[in-house]
Amino acid sequence: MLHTVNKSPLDRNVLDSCLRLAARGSAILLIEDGVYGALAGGQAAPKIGGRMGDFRFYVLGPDLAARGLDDAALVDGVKVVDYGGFVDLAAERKAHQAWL
Amino acid sequence: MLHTVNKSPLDRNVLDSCLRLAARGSAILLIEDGVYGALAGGQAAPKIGGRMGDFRFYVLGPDLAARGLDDAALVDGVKVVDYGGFVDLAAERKAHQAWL
Amino acid sequence: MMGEDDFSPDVVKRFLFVNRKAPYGTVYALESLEIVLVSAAFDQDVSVVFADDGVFQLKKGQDTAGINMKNFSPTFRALDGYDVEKLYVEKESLEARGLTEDDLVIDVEVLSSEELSRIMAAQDVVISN
Amino acid sequence: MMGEDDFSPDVVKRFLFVNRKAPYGTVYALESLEIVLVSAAFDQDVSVVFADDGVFQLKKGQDTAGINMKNFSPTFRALDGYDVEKLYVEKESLEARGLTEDDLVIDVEVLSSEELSRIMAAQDVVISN
Amino acid sequence: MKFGILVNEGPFTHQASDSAYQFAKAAIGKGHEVIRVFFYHDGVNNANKLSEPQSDDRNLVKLWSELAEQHNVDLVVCVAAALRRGIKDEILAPGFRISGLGQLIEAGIIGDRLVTFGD
Amino acid sequence: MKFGILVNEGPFTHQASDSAYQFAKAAIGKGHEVIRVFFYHDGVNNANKLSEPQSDDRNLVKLWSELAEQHNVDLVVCVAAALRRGIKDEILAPGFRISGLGQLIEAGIIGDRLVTFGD
Repeated sequence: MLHTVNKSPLDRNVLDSCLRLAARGSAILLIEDGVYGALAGGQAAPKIGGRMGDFRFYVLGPDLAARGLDDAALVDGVKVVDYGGFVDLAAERKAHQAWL
Repeated sequence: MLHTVNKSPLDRNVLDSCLRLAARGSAILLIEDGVYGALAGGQAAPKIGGRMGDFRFYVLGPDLAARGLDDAALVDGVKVVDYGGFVDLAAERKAHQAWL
Repeated sequence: MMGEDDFSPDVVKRFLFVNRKAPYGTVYALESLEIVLVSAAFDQDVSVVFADDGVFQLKKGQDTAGINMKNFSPTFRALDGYDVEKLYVEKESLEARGLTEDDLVIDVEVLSSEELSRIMAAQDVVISN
Repeated sequence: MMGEDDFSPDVVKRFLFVNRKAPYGTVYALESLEIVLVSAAFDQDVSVVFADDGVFQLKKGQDTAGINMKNFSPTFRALDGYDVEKLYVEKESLEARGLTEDDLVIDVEVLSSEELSRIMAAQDVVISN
Repeated sequence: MKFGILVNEGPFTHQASDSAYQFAKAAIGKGHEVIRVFFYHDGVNNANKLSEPQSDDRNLVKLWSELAEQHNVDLVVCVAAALRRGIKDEILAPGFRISGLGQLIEAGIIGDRLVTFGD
Repeated sequence: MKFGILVNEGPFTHQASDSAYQFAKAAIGKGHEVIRVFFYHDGVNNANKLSEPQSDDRNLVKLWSELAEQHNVDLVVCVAAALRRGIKDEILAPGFRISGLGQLIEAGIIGDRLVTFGD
């Protein structure tokens, strides 16, 4: 399963819900305001860092760049993809769930 | 100052922001999905219960009733008002700030 | 392009509808229920999950007269007649809100996060809002 | 009804604009900035606060080419020319996001929650989104 | 007392417009004056006269129009927000007018209170 | 692979429609087929042809229309959601059609993947 999270973890609790209910082995892609969750210096960093063994984490590059985070340090192990990479993930995984 | 909070504290962090930045003595009125914050049995109850000395808390009755919470136990000290009471609070207080 | 009336699929897919939002503050809960009802006509394998503030959609005793909106909670009781019977509620979400099964307008299966997680992972199409 | 061109108020009120939302994910940040710019023509006492994810609006280095949206962060630099000079950022919000003053596109006054709270309480009109 | 009201969301999707309408009605009922309701962001969608809710649902566009007529409330739709969202004179409901953001600031200056409803 | 896309928000206020459009373009660029984009909730506002963004801003309504024309993408606006929000044939942009929710379920059945964008 591919899960997308599009909300900032400092504004809403939806990243928590995704991490609680997504099955192990899922891919989790942070898009739109969800990309703030990938910041190594942000308060939510441990939430993602602590689950590296359970999920594969991705973050959408164009959304990072738009927010001035192109060069920001990301949580170790989070992989940056573009829209093409988003499409690939959606194609590889059996289904998509948007956490809104 | 009259502050309104219209989001569920279990979904968003906006009640926390209001409680952090509202000045002591302010009135805080929970409306729309914000009324869930007033539930004595909810996880957010201590947030409001712990600040009874700093703020006056109100909750909008029609929004409670719509959500089936008319008879629910509320955090001690939270006062139920109707839309007329909302108007009175807005008139009594110098300004209104919506926490959205 | 086929209209919905002409369409009779041979495939049966597992459709999951995920409700995570409270009613009335936003329209997502109501409009999501409209999708579930329509999906019933397609002979698919439909499941509906209520988690986070979505469990409030099922709270008994809703009375919307004072906010001049339509109380749609009775419609959940119609799901059974549409053969939508796989209704799951997350236990952890109920507990965090001080609710129990007795507070809900319909019979549902209350599952732990872990049990729910397994069901959600087995779906073909997930519609959330 | 007077148009805005004819309106020259005798009163000066304290107007506060509160920015708590991140840019681009929603349009509130951009459209809120449009109000601030217009307010400058009314000779009022204008303050602008950035707190919570609103501090991200001021992040340096925004490049929106990849999402096909307009980068509006340079417009913050125009505020000075409009005599909008009371720009406040909450220290706690910066810290929670791993940001410092050096990360921001404009000079602002960084205040603690408590200091900010006092300024916010002294306003006549508060516009938030 | 003179109230100004700011509505930041459209009808149906968020409760903001409903709450604002109930507030306005209650204020008028208590003898206050609602000098202006300003519609910004998606709030401009409240002025779309093509809106046709189900028969058993409230019709917010119509309710606002009626409030304007009965109580002389000035309903102002922000021109910039409306243009990009496709709310133009040809689909504008009765009682609404399209004008600039200055009308919001003005409402803040001449009114005693500005009350905001949004998402 | 056959993609269906669900768009739950209108243009401008949320990034959902932008993200969905970028996803659709990328999918087509990789040789996939986008069989249908279904617009629900405030997503129906993406079909309002009166939308007129500033000249230096993207025009999502037009971009969707062009995508439909160039790549034969079926753009379907939910009739129930559209009616209450005042999106009707008279203001419907080229390439969009108004139909029932069954079209969303059908997209889920005949497509290989359904990808959702919302708030």
